[in-house]
Amino acid sequence: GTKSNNGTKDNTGNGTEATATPEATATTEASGSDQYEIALITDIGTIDDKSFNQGAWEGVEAYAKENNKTYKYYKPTEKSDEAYVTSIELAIKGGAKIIVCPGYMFEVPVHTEQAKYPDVKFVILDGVPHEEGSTTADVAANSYSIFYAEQEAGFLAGYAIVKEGYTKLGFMGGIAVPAVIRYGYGFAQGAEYAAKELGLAAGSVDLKYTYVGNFDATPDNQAKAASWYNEGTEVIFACGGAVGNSVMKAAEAAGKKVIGVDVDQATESDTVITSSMKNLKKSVSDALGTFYTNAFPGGKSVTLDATTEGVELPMDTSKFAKFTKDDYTAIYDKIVKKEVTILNDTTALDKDGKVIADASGLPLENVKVQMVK
Amino acid sequence: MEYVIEMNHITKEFGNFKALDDVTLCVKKGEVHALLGENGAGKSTLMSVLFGLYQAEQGEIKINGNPVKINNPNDANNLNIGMVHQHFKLVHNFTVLESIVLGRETVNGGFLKMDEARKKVVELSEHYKLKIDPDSYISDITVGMQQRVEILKMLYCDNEILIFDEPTAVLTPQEIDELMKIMKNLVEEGKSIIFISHKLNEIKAVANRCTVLRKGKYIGTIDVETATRETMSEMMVGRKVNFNLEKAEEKLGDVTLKVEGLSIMAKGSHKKVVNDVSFEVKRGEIVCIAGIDGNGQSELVYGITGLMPLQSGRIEVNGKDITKDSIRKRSLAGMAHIPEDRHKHGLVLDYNLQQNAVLQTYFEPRFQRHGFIRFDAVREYARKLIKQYDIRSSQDENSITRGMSGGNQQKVIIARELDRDPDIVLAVQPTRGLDVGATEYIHRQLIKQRDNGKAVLLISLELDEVMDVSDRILVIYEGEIVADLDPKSVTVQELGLYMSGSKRKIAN
Amino acid sequence: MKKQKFELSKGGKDFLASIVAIAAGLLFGLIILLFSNARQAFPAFGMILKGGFTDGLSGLAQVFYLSTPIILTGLSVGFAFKTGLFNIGSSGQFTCGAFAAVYIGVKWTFLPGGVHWIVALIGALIAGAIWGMVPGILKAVANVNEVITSIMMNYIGMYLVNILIVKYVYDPIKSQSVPVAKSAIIPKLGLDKIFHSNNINISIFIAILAVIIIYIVLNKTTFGYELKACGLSPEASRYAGINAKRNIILSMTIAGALSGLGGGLLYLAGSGKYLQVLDVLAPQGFNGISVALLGMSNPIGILFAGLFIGHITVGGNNIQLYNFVPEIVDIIISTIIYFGAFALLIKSLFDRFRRRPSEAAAVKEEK
Amino acid sequence: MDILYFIVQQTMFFAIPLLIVALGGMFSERSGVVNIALEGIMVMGGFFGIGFMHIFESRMSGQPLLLLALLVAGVSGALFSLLHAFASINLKADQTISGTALNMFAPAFVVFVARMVQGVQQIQFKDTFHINKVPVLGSIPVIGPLLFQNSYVTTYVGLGIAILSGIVINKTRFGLRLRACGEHPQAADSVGINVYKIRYAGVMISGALAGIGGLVFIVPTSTNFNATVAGYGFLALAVLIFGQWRTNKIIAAAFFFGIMKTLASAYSGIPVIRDLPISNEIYKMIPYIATLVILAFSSKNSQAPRAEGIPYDKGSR
Ligand SMILES: Nc1ncnc2c1ncn2[C@@H]1O[C@H](COP(=O)(O)OP(=O)(O)OP(=O)(O)O)[C@@H](O)[C@H]1O
Ligand SMILES: Nc1ncnc2c1ncn2[C@@H]1O[C@H](COP(=O)(O)OP(=O)(O)OP(=O)(O)O)[C@@H](O)[C@H]1O
Ligand SMILES: [Mg+2]
Ligand SMILES: [Mg+2]
Repeated sequence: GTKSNNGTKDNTGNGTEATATPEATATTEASGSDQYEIALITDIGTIDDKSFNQGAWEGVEAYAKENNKTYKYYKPTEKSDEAYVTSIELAIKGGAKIIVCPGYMFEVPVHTEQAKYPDVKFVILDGVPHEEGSTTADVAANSYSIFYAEQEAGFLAGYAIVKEGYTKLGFMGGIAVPAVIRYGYGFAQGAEYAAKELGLAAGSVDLKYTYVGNFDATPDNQAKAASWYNEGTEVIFACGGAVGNSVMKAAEAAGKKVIGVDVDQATESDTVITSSMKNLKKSVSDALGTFYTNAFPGGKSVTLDATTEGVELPMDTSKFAKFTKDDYTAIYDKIVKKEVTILNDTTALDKDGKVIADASGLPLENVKVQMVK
Repeated sequence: MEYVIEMNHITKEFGNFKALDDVTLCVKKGEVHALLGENGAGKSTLMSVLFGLYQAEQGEIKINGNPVKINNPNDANNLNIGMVHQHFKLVHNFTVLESIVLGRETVNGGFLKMDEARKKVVELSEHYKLKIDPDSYISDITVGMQQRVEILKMLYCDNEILIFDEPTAVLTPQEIDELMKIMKNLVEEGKSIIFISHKLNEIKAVANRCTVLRKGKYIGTIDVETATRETMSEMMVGRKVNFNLEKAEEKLGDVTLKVEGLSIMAKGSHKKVVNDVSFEVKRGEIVCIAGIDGNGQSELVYGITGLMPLQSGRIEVNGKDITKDSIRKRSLAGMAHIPEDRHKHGLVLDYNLQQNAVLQTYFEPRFQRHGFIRFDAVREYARKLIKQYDIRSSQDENSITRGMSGGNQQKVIIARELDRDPDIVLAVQPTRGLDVGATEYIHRQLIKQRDNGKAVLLISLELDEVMDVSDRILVIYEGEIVADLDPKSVTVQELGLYMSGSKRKIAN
Repeated sequence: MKKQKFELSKGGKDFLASIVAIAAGLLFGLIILLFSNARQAFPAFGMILKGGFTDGLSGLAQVFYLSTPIILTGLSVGFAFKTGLFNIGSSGQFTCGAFAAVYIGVKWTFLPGGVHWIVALIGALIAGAIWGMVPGILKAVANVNEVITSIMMNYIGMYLVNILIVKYVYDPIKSQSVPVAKSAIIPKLGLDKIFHSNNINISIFIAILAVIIIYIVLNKTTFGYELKACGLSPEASRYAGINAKRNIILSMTIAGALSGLGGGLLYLAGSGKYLQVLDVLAPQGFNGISVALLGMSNPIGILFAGLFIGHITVGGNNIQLYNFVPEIVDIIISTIIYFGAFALLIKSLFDRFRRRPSEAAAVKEEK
Repeated sequence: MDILYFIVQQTMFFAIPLLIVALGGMFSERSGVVNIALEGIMVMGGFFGIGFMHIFESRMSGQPLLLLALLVAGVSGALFSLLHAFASINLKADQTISGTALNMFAPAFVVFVARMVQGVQQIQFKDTFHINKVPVLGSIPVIGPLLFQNSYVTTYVGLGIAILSGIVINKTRFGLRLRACGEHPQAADSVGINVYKIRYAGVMISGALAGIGGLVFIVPTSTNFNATVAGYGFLALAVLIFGQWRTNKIIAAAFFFGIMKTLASAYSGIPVIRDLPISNEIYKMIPYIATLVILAFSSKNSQAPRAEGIPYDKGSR
């Protein structure tokens, strides 16, 4: 398997949600011409990967269909700035007027292309254009950058699960990319917050915390999750694309619970108690809307959070017994009103004012983080 | 007709090369029918056609008077034809029993029923006095025993027509005698045998009639009893052959090869296959190590040439200790090696003739400059050898050696080794499987070497060769030198006794 | 080996067989295209054929960029093939080479501009060589099958590099390696201006140089003579006093160095490619097997095979304009490789057309 | 004790697919055909097996569905392997060629077809196969929790295949003939055995088992199939060589690997190992390093089939 070893990075794609794509092929018929106005460049994953790619693609699709626009996605040959640039140019050749670029890997390529093609609009998710080697944001008038407050989504999940009565938790990230880290930090802080509220003793909530090193469903990941469950872990926040499929598998065998990520994964497995969501779909669709209504917020970089309903738990499909909708609304409110501070990957600092190395550096009392390295 | 086999007007082509050209062979029931011919005459090919391994382009085969089509060995088997191949067809990690039943297994719902087979094999081996151990692995038994296995394979499926393709090439005199007896037994029981051999005395001893082939053509069939060796060999090669080797008196010089207390362990076991062997070879003499195959002679040579590690002992060439030297250094010290297995060791079969011609010398300044091969020099050198040693092949120096005939492959090796002007030549069965002409040629080369004041250590299983060529005979038995003899004062029978371990005599 | 007067040389027949295989593979690709979307099949097919020539010089730059690493891994696999070894460990060697290059590129900034990238590439070469040497040593000393050790070394290399990346050159914000210093980027010598692309630099010439060196080593030197002899007949080589063990080790080491160099060239290309901490074996190593097979293990053949695969990969990327998945290119390439298996058949058919008395031997050659 | 049970149960998920596929490889290689296409064949088997489940899970469920899917996977693997057989037996091609081609073809083909048929690359399946506890057997002390709890029927299928393979190779006529073809095809041919047929059989069995192995690999460890078996085909190849092409050693090698992999993933749950200051990545490396070390000390006498990789040509001697 030359290719099977090449296993794509973000290939999750738990199923049902992914029904998005049949229509994707339908675009061919929709367009007699070979011109597609809206383009999405996938990172090396696919448009059904349950992550940026899929969420963003759903947004593109939702908007385009509703407004009868032509749309299409392009897949780069590899993961490198130049390959992304090539794909962007291919998309422009294919008639793209606005290009959605999901992921921070697009920061440098979009920076290059926003200057080269001032007439084309760029929406970059989870990243901000900047020059190679620098970190100073340089959002041109034809670019719009969107971040998400994953830490808030993670916080909601952590809070809810401890409120629900669980105290033995696990966090299994895919790879320690910024978004995954933010989810994880938020999750720990949410658990802490709930434990405090419940007046639990210090160190009474266990949190096993790891990054498995891939975004794949593998026996290794399944075994790792199974071993956690076997040790007593009650619920694992599976935060890494297809890693979730392996965790769910282990949960099914052990009769334990899983928290989904990014999108609502309730239909994936009965073990999914809730999902820690960020609203990719809506944000992309909204961004496209601004373009067609000539209100493209070019030059801006925004972070979508609770205040803009950028994050949520799907309470309708969640299988909580104790944690109620009212509890949810109450905590959501507090987040919106900034009554709780949730540290993220750049704001969580140690005593020396440096960014903490991992979750064990978070200022927690009730939650005992056990880093599994 | 009373013929069990009639092969009429058989023509077989490989590509556009006619290996058999209108050949006829008729075998009577109950006879030993010899098939005689030089290397490459087409004997094996003819038998392969009869056995269904090859299909002839033309001609017909009749068995017991009925025309038959033999498309594969199964057909042959159904016609009760069995064959012992020139190169044994045995699986190294099968037991004797498994080897015998392969292809004719008795089964119960696909499962092997070995007990029944074992009974039959044991019976057969007792009946025909073919001693074997059914549970030994093929790789652990001697060549002689392997041959018995091959014969049992034929008998096991009640074959009536038995083909022996050069069965004696690998046997000791005693084993050959035994085989002759077995063949006579078989014939007495009404079986018919086709017997291929280059050795006229064997044919004289056992065959009733003899068919001669030359270069794929049928020459004639004669009655063995009335024919002389001379007529037979003349039919075979198409000219008169001189059987007597002329040898000048030896003129001994300094010791060239000195071996002291050499012991070698068998691979993967704790048995000494060579045990405390000491001897010397002087300039101007041909010393022959005689012995039954498997008594340590191969290992002894591997030890001397460096292909196998020594357990203890010391080796000197021209007074210089080479015990710890690499193979390359030994070769540079003046040692040449004509290996036992020309396909495995002697040649890189997929290299062409010129590449093989410099296998031992490619690194010498005359063939390379700063690590770059001097192709012109190599080509010229190969051409010189081809001319000097009369090596024949389809594309001369560009022939891939895999496609060359055995005799010519051997010539390449001999040319290469002797042309290096070595002080000591280790020649291991240099004429194995070669016809009289080629054999004679190689013997002359060895003697020439000796006459030029070089030393030759010859390892041979063939007593004729041992007696004719050597100046001194060392007999090896179970890894030890048990006798140091003068060929002029010892008989073949006596030699056989030493080789079988029933007699010992250390001269010095 | 030597050309005969009245017949095609072995190389010539190999070439012919390759052409037939390529044609068959492309035809199969066309059928797949027609099957999935007949309307756009032909323009898409044309685009695949046009490959790197679609976008003028920048397309060509893209071809060179994609080809360079797989030419080297192909050379690595092919070189080992010639010595009778199957280097399935090219992937791990590639990864180790890539890491060494990036490490030196990031850390050894004290090196002057013109030297830094060279040192980094040498580092890649050495790292790959070490990784190739291990299976070589195990094979020579302990008779361990190199296929299994190479597979093991692939995984060990991958995990080890993962550890090292995080330890030494990690950018935690982006979870990838930090960019190498400008001085470690392989010089473009103005090629980027000519080709209008950032992808291009002199690494394709380095790859060609490697091809030439390997070609000369294999065919013109006594060392190559020894290596090939070891590959064709280990026993006969031993008999001839060739140090087979040393050659096995050297061969694997050189093969590893080539793969390592491939890794270095890719990650120092300045294309914005970074090392990832991923439990996935580098695909370039496995693609090297394809390239080596397609090039029939001949260095020159490997060069063209690598360029060809680069060429149609670019074409495959472009057919996205026609709504086809780029995987079609993989299907085409694998079909071509498969039809490479028909080479013997094609060659003997060819021989049948031009039979001559002296050609019996030519048939034998193929046995 | 619990932790021991857990490790054994978990080991099965790693070891069984490796075992099945390596045994498949054994049949091919002992007939004389090297099969590096195991990875690609696994992908094909996984694809068709899971595809079958996906289509029929609305109509049936539980063990019958799984067993039928295994059958489908086996058949598709066997058919796919015919390509390899044809190239390496009839065309006498270098056996790495078609192996490499198949490895490359399978994932591309699977992605292509999946996308064409359902638009999505991943194929979803519902797991109705997990066995919490086998009735009766699961209650036996020690043995029960070790082997008959938290398992899949595939575990028993795999163990069955292992036993069967040993018997077929060593005790049947077919096995004897297969071994002869892998060691010395001329010898087999000379006693009327059709070497080509036997080699076809060997390759097809390897295809069937690799196909089954592909499915067995996916079912216990994921909820969908995404065109990859994560290099397990190559690991199976390593297990085959590690196991010296012999059934019992392959079983040992597969379980060795399975246990090492389990420890590498689950070490955090094992009290003694957990507290060692060794990082995750190092644990991941351990199975491979251990294999290397063991091989270095145990490979002096390789038992590879002698005619392995050499195309059989009736005319050659
Ligand atoms: N497989 C083959 N392909 C092509 N030519 C062959 C093949 N086998 C035999 N030949 C040719 O047929 C001729 C006869 O070969 P054969 O093996 O029958 O000789 P032979 O008489 O048995 O010789 P020897 O005494 O050495 O055994 C050879 O000279 C060779 O040219
Ligand atoms: N596959 C082949 N195709 C064409 N010619 C062949 C082939 N194999 C062998 N030959 C021819 O066979 C001839 C002799 O081969 P062969 O091995 O039968 O010789 P031999 O003297 O019988 O050797 P041996 O002592 O090994 O029996 C050579 O002249 C060669 O051209
Ligand atoms: Mg012969
Ligand atoms: Mg013969």
